[in-house]
Amino acid sequence: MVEIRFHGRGGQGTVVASKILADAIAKEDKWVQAYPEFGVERRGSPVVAFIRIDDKPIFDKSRIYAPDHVVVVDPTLVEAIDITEGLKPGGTIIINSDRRPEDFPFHGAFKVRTVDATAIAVKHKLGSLAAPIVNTAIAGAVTKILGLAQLESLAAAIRDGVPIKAEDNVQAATEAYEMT
Amino acid sequence: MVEIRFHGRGGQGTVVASKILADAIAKEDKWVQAYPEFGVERRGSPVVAFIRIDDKPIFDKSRIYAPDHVVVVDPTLVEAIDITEGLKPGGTIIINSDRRPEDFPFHGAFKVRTVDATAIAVKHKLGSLAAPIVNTAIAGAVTKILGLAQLESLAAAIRDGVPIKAEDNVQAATEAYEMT
Amino acid sequence: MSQDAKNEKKFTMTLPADELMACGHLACQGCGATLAMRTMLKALGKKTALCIPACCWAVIDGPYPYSSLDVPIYHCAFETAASTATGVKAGLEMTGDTETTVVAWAGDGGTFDIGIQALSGAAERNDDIIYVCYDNEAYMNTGIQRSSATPYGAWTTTTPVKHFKTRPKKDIVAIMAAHRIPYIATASVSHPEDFFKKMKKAKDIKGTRFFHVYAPCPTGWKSRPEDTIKLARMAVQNGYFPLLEIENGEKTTLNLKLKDRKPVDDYMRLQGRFRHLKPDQIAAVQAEVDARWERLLKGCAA
Amino acid sequence: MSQDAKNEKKFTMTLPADELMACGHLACQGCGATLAMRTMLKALGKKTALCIPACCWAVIDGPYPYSSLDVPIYHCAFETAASTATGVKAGLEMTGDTETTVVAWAGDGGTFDIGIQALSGAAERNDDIIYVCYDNEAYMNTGIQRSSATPYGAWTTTTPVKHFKTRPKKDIVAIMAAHRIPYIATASVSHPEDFFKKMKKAKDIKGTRFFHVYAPCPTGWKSRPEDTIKLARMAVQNGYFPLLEIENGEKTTLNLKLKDRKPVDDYMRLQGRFRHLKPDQIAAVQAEVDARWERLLKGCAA
Amino acid sequence: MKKVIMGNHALSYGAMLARAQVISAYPITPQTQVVELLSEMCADGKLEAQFIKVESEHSAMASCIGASVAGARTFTATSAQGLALMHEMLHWAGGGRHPVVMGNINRSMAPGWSIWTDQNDSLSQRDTGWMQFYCASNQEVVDTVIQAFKVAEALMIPAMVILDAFALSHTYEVVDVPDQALVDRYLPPFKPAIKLTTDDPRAFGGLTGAEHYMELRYRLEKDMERAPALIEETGREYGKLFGRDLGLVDPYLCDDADFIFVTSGTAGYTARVAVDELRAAGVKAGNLRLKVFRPFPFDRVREVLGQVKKAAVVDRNCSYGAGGIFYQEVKSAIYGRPGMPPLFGYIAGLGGRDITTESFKEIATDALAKDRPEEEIVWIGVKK
Amino acid sequence: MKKVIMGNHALSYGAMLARAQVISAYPITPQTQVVELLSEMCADGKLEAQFIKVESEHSAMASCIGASVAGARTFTATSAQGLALMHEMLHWAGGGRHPVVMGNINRSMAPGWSIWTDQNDSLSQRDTGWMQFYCASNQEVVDTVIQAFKVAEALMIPAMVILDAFALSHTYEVVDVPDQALVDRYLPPFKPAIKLTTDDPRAFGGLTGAEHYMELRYRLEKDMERAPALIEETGREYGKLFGRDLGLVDPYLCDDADFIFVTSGTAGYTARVAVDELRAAGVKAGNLRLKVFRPFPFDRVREVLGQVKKAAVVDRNCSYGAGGIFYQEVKSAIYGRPGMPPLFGYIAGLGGRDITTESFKEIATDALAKDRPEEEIVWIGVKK
Amino acid sequence: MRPKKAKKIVFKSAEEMPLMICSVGHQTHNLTGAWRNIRPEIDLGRCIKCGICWKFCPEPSIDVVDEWPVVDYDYCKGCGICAEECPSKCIVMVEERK
Amino acid sequence: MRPKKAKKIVFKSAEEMPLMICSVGHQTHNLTGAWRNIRPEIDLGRCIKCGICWKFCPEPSIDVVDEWPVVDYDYCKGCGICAEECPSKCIVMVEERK
Ligand SMILES: Cc1ncc(C[n+]2csc(CCOP(=O)(O)OP(=O)(O)O)c2C)c(N)n1
Ligand SMILES: Cc1ncc(C[n+]2csc(CCOP(=O)(O)OP(=O)(O)O)c2C)c(N)n1
Ligand code: SF4
Ligand code: SF4
Ligand code: SF4
Ligand code: SF4
Repeated sequence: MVEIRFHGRGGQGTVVASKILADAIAKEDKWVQAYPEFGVERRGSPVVAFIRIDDKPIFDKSRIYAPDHVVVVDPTLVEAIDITEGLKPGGTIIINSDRRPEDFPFHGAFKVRTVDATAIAVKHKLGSLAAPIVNTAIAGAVTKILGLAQLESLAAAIRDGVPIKAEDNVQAATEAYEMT
Repeated sequence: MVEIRFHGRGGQGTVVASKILADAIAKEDKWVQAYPEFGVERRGSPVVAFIRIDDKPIFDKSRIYAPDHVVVVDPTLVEAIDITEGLKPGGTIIINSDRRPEDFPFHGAFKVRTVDATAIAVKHKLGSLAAPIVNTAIAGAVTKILGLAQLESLAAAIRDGVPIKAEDNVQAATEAYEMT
Repeated sequence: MSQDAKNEKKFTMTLPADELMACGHLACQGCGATLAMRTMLKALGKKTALCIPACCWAVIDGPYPYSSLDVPIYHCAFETAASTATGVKAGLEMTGDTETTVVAWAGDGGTFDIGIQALSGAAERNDDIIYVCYDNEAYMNTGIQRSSATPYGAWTTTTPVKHFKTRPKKDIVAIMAAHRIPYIATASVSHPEDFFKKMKKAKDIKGTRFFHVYAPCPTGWKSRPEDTIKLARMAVQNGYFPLLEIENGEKTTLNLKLKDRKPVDDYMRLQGRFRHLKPDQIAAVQAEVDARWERLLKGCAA
Repeated sequence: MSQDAKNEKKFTMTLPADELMACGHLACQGCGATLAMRTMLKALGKKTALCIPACCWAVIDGPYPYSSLDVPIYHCAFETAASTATGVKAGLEMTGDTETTVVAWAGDGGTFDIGIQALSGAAERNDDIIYVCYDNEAYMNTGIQRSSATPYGAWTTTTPVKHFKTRPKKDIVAIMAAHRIPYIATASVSHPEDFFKKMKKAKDIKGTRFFHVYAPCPTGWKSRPEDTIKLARMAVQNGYFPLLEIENGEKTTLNLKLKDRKPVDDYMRLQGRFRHLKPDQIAAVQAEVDARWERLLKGCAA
Repeated sequence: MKKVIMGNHALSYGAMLARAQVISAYPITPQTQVVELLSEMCADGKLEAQFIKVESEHSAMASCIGASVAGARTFTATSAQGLALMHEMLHWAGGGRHPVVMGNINRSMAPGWSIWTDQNDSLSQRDTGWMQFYCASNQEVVDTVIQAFKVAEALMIPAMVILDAFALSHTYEVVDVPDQALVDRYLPPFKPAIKLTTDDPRAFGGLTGAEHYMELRYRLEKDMERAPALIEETGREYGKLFGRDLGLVDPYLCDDADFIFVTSGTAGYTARVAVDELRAAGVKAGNLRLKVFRPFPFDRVREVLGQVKKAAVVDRNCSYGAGGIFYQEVKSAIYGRPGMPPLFGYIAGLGGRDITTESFKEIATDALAKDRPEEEIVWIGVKK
Repeated sequence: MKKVIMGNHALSYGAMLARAQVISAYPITPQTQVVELLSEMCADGKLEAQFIKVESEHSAMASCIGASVAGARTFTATSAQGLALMHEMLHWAGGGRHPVVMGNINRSMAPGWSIWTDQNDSLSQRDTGWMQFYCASNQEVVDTVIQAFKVAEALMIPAMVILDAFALSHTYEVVDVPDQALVDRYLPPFKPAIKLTTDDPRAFGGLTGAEHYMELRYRLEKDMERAPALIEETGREYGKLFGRDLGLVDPYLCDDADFIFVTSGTAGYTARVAVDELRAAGVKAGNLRLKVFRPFPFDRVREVLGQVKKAAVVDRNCSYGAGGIFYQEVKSAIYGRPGMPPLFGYIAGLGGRDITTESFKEIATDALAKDRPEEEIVWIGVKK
Repeated sequence: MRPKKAKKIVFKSAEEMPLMICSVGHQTHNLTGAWRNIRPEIDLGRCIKCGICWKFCPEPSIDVVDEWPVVDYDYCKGCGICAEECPSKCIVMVEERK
Repeated sequence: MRPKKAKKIVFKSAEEMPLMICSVGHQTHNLTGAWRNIRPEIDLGRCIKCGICWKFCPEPSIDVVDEWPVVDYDYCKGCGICAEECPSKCIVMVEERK
C-alpha cells in the first residue's frame, strides 16, 4: 500500500490533481482511494489531499497520518507550514519549484525532487499568468517519479477528467513526465 | 364511584355544565374527573361530556362506557341519537324539556326526570331567546336530583367559574335546584 | 305574475348546476369557507386536484374513510400546501397527466404564517399551481387564535380583550404582487359570480396564480351564521376587502370602483370579536382602510 | 505638496477608526461580505449582539473556540436568523438590558429562501431587531448553488450553463416594503459612508428594520478579487442595485439619482458566471433593470 | 390551593409559578388552552413575561433558545406535528445546553390526521438531548413543570414535560396549586454562569472541528448521567415543601409482585386499577410507572425488575421496524444482568384508542400463560 | 463500467440508473455534489426528470411526497440539519406509505456547527417509519440506491441510503457502475396500486379517528416486518444480475470468532483491517457490519451473536441519557435469548473524529480484559 | 354529484382497509340535519325563483326540483343564510319543535 | 480592538472547556498572510493619504501608523483591492518570491 499527501491552496486544483492520478492508477486495475482534507477550505488558504494505492481492495477508511510521499503543489507553503509532518523516513517530497532539491532544508532527511510545473503550465497556456493551473503537470511528474502508472493511462485519465483544453493538459503532463 | 354522561350541542356549554358540577363536588372534598368527548365538535353538532365522582383519588383514566346517569341538555337530541347507549339499567336520565317524563319512550326502562331549564334560563335572561344558555340551570337540577352536592357548593362554583352574570346564573341554578 | 306563469319560469342559476361538493360535510352552520370551495369547484370542474393543509377544511371534508368532494384531495402538512402542490403537479406531469389543475387550498394561517415560505418559493419558481387562501382572519380549526391575517382590534383567544391585536393585518396581496407572479385575484363569498369568472380565467394561465378569498367565520367572529354573506358583502363595499386582479405584479384592476364607500363601523358592530373597541379605535381601522384604498387607486393609476 | 507638508497631513478616515472586526478571519480574498460586517460594526458599536445563521459568515468569524468580532454572536440555525434575534432581544429585555441592538445577519439564501418565513413573521410582529441581508446572490458557503437572489442568466452549480437560471431575482425589498415595517434600506460595500449613515439612522428607530447589502463574492461570481469594490460600484451606478430607503413601506427615497445610467453589459462581462450569455440575453437583463428602475422612480414619485 | 383544572391549564400554572420570563409558542390542538391561558395571564399582569406569538413551532423553539442564551427563563408548549417541526431546534437546545422547559401533549403523528393521544411524537425526540418527564395526573403536571426548571437549569439541559392528549390535556381534575412564595423558595431566579452579553462578548456555537466536538458532547452525556440523582434529590426537596415527592419511577405494589406492568403516562394510572382487580382475583400483580424516560432510569428499573418473576411492558407507541420503544429500552437496560425476568412487550392505544383496565387484564392473561415471549410484539385491541 | 467516483456521485448515478422522475432537493455540505451532478444530468438530458429546486428541505420532502402520491418515482438527498428539518415530513412519508428514496450523508448535528461525520442525524430518525441502509463503500452506495427503490416500492415504505460525510461522500473510489439495461430489468417502472388521480378521486390522509388509526399503523408495522426477507431476496437477485449480493448484514470471519465487533458505515470496513491485524496477533476476532438498521435485522444479529463468546458494539452516535444507539438496540434484540455473549458498548468518532484500526485494537483490548461491561458506555478517543 | 345518504363504511379487519390512507366512502352518510335547531321554510307562493338561496347555501342543501327550490332537511344545518339573503323574504326560520 | 497574534487555545481535557460552546480566544491567532501569493507594496511617496485603501480592506490589514498606511503582512491575503482602488495608483501588487 502506498499513501501520498498533496499540499496546495484552495482554488489551485490540488484535489483535481489527486483525482486525475487516481483515475490513471485505476485504469491499470489497481485499487485506489483519493480524498481531500475534510475541511472548509477557502480560496487561497492551504489545503491538503490524499491518495491511497493498493493492488487489493482498500478497506481502511481512516485518514492518512504517515504518508510514504508528499507532493507540494504550491512552493510558498514550504515556508508557511510543516509539509514533512508524519512523512515516513526516506519518503519522497516532490515540489513544484524552479529551485534545486538541495535548496530545501529537509533535503537529505528525505528524497526531494523538484519540477517547475508552473513554467510548464504557463508554456501550455493553462490558467492565467497570475494563477496558472499546474495540476496536470504535477500529475505527470508524480506519476513518473513514483512510478504510479504508465503515461498512456495518465493521458487517458486527463482526457476523461479534464473538460477544457484536454490536449494542452495532456502535453503539459507528458512534458513533466518526460522531463523528470 | 358515580359516572355521568352529558349530551348537548357544540356551543351550548355542555362542557361548562359538567365543569361547574365538578367544581361544586370538589368543594366538598370529593374526587372528581370531568372531560369532554375527545372530538372535533363543530357548533351545532352533537357533543358529549363526562364526569366521574368518587370519595377517593380516581386513577382510572380510561373513558366512560357505562354511565350510571345521563343528562340531556338539548332535547332535540333525543330523536337524533341513542342517548341511552351503555346506560346502566335503572340509571337516571335527566332531560331539559317542558314535557313530562312519561312522554319519553325510554321512560320505565330508566328513571326519567325532566326540567325546563330553557324556560328558567330565558326567565333569568341567560343567553338570547334563540340560544338560551342553560348550563347553570341544568347543573342545579342535576345536583339536586342526583344528590351530588349542597346548593351552597354549586353557587360557589358558579361564582368562581362563570365570569358574566354570575348572580343571575346562581339564581337560575337555585331555581332549578329547588323546583326539582 | 300568475302561478302558472311562475310554474313555467325557469329557476335562475347564475352558476353551473353541477355540484362537486356535496352535503354531509362538517362545517359549522353558515361557514363561508365551505361556500368558497363550492364555488371554486364549479369553475374548475372534475379535472382538479387539491392539496389541503391543516385548516378547517381538513376537517370539513369529513373524516377517514369519507370525503365530501368529487375531486382528489391530498391532505398535507400545515406548512406545505404550496410545496406539496408543486410536487403533485410534477408527479402528474411525469406520469402523463398534463391537464389536471393542481390547487393548493389553505387558510390564512397556512398562508400568511407557517406556509408563506413554501408559497414564496413556489412563486419564485413560478410553479404551475393555483394557490387559494380562504381568509377567515384567524386560526379557526384550533379554536380562534390570532394569525397575521387577524385585523387590528380583533379579539382572539391569544389576543384577549385586554391585549387585543394591535398590529395591522399582513398585506398578503401586496407581498404576492412583489413576487410578480402571472395572476393574483381577490374574491369574496358574497360575489360568487365574480369569483367564478376569475377562477375560469386563472385556469387558463400558466405559472403560479394566487387567490385571496374572503370567507367569514361565524364561530370565530362571534357573528350570526345568517350574516355570513352580508358581512362579506359589506367588507367588499366598504373597501375593507377590495375585489381586484393583478397581472404580473404590475397591472392592477379594481373590479368594482366604489364611488361612496360605506364606513366600516356597522360592519364591525355585527361581529362580537370587535365589541370591545372604542370609537377612536374603530376610527383608526377606518383610517387604515381609507389609506389602503388610496394606495390601491394609485396602484391602478400607475 | 512637500514631503514635510505630507508628513503633517492627517490620514483621511471617512469612517471611525475603531475596528470591532479584526483580521485573521476565514473569508476568501476580496470577500465583500466581510467588508459589509466591518462597516456595520463601525456604525453600531460595542453594544450590539449578532445572530448569524448558516452562511459564509458562520465560517468567516473563525472556528470554535475563536471569534473575529468584539461583539457577542449567536450562531443560529440556517432558517432562524430573525426568530433567534427576536428571542435574544426579548431575553435581554427581560433580564434588564434594554440598550443592546440585536442584529440578525444573514446571507441571501438565509433571507430570500429558507429564512423568509421567520423574517416575515418578525416583520408582522414588528419585533425590535435590525435584519441585515448581505447579498452575494447564491449559496456560497456550500459552494455556489442558486438561491432566489441569483439573478437571471447566472451560472451556479445547480443552474449549469445549459440550464442557467431563467427566473428573475426575487425582489426582497418590495416584499419587505409590503410588510410596511418602519425602515428599509439598501447599501453597497462600494459606498461604506452611505451604509454607515443609514445604519446609524436605523439604530435609533424602534421596530423591525431591514437592510439589503450588496456584497460581491469573487469565488462565486468567478470575478477577480480586486474587482469586488468596482463591481459593487458598477451595480449601483447602472441601477442594477439602486441605493434607497423606504420608511413605513411608503416613503421611498432614491439616495443617488442617476441621470445617465451605465449599461449593465460591462458589469456582467467582468463576471465568469455570466460568460455564457448571448447579447440578447444580456439585453433582457438590461430591460429588466430598466423596468425596475422605472418602477422605482414611480414609487418615489408616489 | 385546590382547583379543578384541565391538564393544559396545569402546564400554564406551572409556567406562571416558575415565573417564566419569555414564552414563545404556536397553537396546536390539543395544546391550545396552554397558550390561551398564558396569553391571558400576561394580559392580566399575573405573569410578567414576554409572549412571542410566532408564526411556527420552528420559530417558537428558535426564539426560546435565543431568549435562554440571553439569560431568561423560557417556556413553550406544543404537540405532535409542532414538536416534529421543532426537531432540528430540539437538537439545538440540547446540544447548545439551553435549559428551555417545554410542555408536550402526546398526540399521534399524521398522516392520517389525528388529534388523539399516543407517544410517537415525544418518543421520536428521544435522541435530541432533552430530558423527558411523563405525567399521569394534572397534579403531577404542575409539580413537574416546576421541578423541570430546577433540574434543567442546574444541568443546563432542556426538559420536556409530557401529558396525554385529552386524557390529561382536556380532563379536569382536582389539583393542589402550589403556593407562589414556596415555589420561589424552591426555584430561585435563573442565573446562568455564561450567557450572551456585550460585557463579555463571545461567539456561541461556531464551527467546531473534529478536535473539539466530541469532548463537548461527552460533557453533555456526563451531565445527563448526573440527572437521575438530581431528579430524586430535588424531588424529595419538593416533597418536603409541598408534601408530594417526585421521583424517577412510581412503583405500585411491586415489592411482593410475581408479575408487573411497566407503563407510562395516564395508562400508568389505569394500570393501578387493573392491578387492584388482579390482586382481588388472586394474581400478585404490580405496576412500575416510568415518570422519567430521558435520562433513562437504569438503576431504578433494574432494581424493581430484579425482584419480580415476570413483567409486561405496555407501549403506546411503535418504532416501525423495531417495535415498542419502552419495551426496547427496558430490555436493553437489563440485558446481561443476573436475575432479570422474562419480559413481554405489548403495543396498545395508538391514535387515541382507549387503554382500559380490560386491556391490562388481557395483557396479564397473555403474559401469565406463557413462559417467554413468542412474538417480537403483541398488539392489543387491534382488528387484525 | 469502472469509474473512480466520489460517494456523492455514486448516489447521483444510483438515482439516474433508477430513472427517478422527480427530484426535489436542497443543498447542504457535505451533500452538495449529489444535487449538482443531478442538475447536470437533467440539463444534459441524461436523466429525464423534473428537478425542483426548493427553498428548504422541509419543502423538498413535501414535494417528493406530492410527486410520489401522484405516481412518480422520487428521489432526494440531504444531511444533518436538512434531515432534521424534514423530520415532520419523514413521519409523513412513512405513515403515508410514500416510497421516496433519499440519500443522507451522515453529518454531526449542530451546535457547534460541524460538517463532519457521525450518525446522530440519521439515527434520530429511527422512529419515523423509514427503512435505513448504511453503506461502507461507494460501490455499495450505487447498488443500494437501486435496491432501495425496488424494496421501497414493493412495500410502499420510504428508504434512506446513508453514507459517512467525507469518508465516503467526498472520497473517490473505484466503482463498477451498473449497466442501464440490466438495471431496467431489475427495477421495472413504478406503478402503485392506488395513487392520486382525477379518474378515481380519493381524499388521502383525512382526519382519522381512534377507530381506524391503529389498524393503519398496524399494517405499516406488518409490512416493515416483511422487509428483511425481501431485502435478502432482492439482494440475491441483484447478485445474480450484477455479481454483488446485497444483504442485511456483512459478517467477516464471525463463524469461528471468539470476539467480534458490531459496526456500521465506513467504520465497519476499517474494522476488517483491525480484525486481520488482531488475527495476525493471535486473537480470533471477527466483525459484524450492520447494513440495514430499519427494519432491525433481528434474526441475523441473533444468529451471529449466538455463535461468539464476546462482542463489542461500536457506536458513532449517542442518544444522550441512554448511550450508543446500536448498542442499545442490539442488546434489546438479544435480551432473553439463550446463549448470547457479554456485550460491550463503545462510543467513538463523534463530530468527525477519526476511527482508526488503533481505535478498534483499543476496544478489543478493553473488552477482552473484562468478563462483562463495567460501565454503561466506554468512550474511545475522547479527552476526558 | 355523489349519491345522497351514502352508506357508512365499516372495516372488519386491517386487511380490508386500503394500504394507503384514502377515502372509500362519501360524507353524505352524515345527516347534518340533526345539527339544526331552527329550520327554513320556503313560501313558494312568494318565491321569485331568483336562485339566490341556492347559490349561497354552504351545504349545499337547497335542491332544485321542477325548477323550484326545495330544502333537503336531511342536511340543512339551519344557518339561516337563505332566509337572510332571500330578496322576496319568502323563507322564514322556525324553531324545531322540542 | 483585540490584540493581534492572539494565542492559540489548547484544551487538555473536556473539563477545561466552558460548558457552553463559546469562544474563549481570538481569531487573530490565524496569520492569513500565508494565503497570499501576491503582495501589495505602497509607494508612500505618491500616497495622498486619502484613506481609501484602509476603508476598503476586507481583513482589515492596512493599519494607520503615524498617519501613514502600513500593510500588515501577517494578515494581508493579497486580494488586490487596495491597489485597484487606490486613486493615486501608489500601491502595486508584486509576486511573492518562490
Ligand atoms: C406544524 C403544525 N403546527 C400547528 C398545527 C395545528 N393547526 C392545525 S390547523 C391550525 C390553524 C389553521 O388556521 P388557518 O390556516 O387560518 O385555517 P382555518 O383553521 O382558519 O380554516 C393549526 C394551528 C399543525 N397541524 N401543524
Ligand atoms: C436546514 C439547513 N439546510 C441547509 C444547510 C446548508 N447550508 C449552510 S450555509 C448554506 C448556504 C447559505 O447561503 P447564503 O444564505 O446565501 O449565505 P452565503 O453562504 O452565500 O454567505 C446552506 C445551504 C443548513 N446549514 N441548514
Ligand atoms: S370554524 Fe369557521 S371556518 Fe371553520 S368550519 Fe366553522 S365556520 Fe367554517
Ligand atoms: S465564498 Fe464569497 S462570500 Fe463566502 S467568504 Fe468567499 S468571498 Fe466571501
Ligand atoms: S338554512 Fe342554511 S343550510 Fe339550511 S338551506 Fe338555508 S342556507 Fe342552507
Ligand atoms: S491586498 Fe487586500 S487584504 Fe491586502 S491590504 Fe490590500 S486590500 Fe487588504
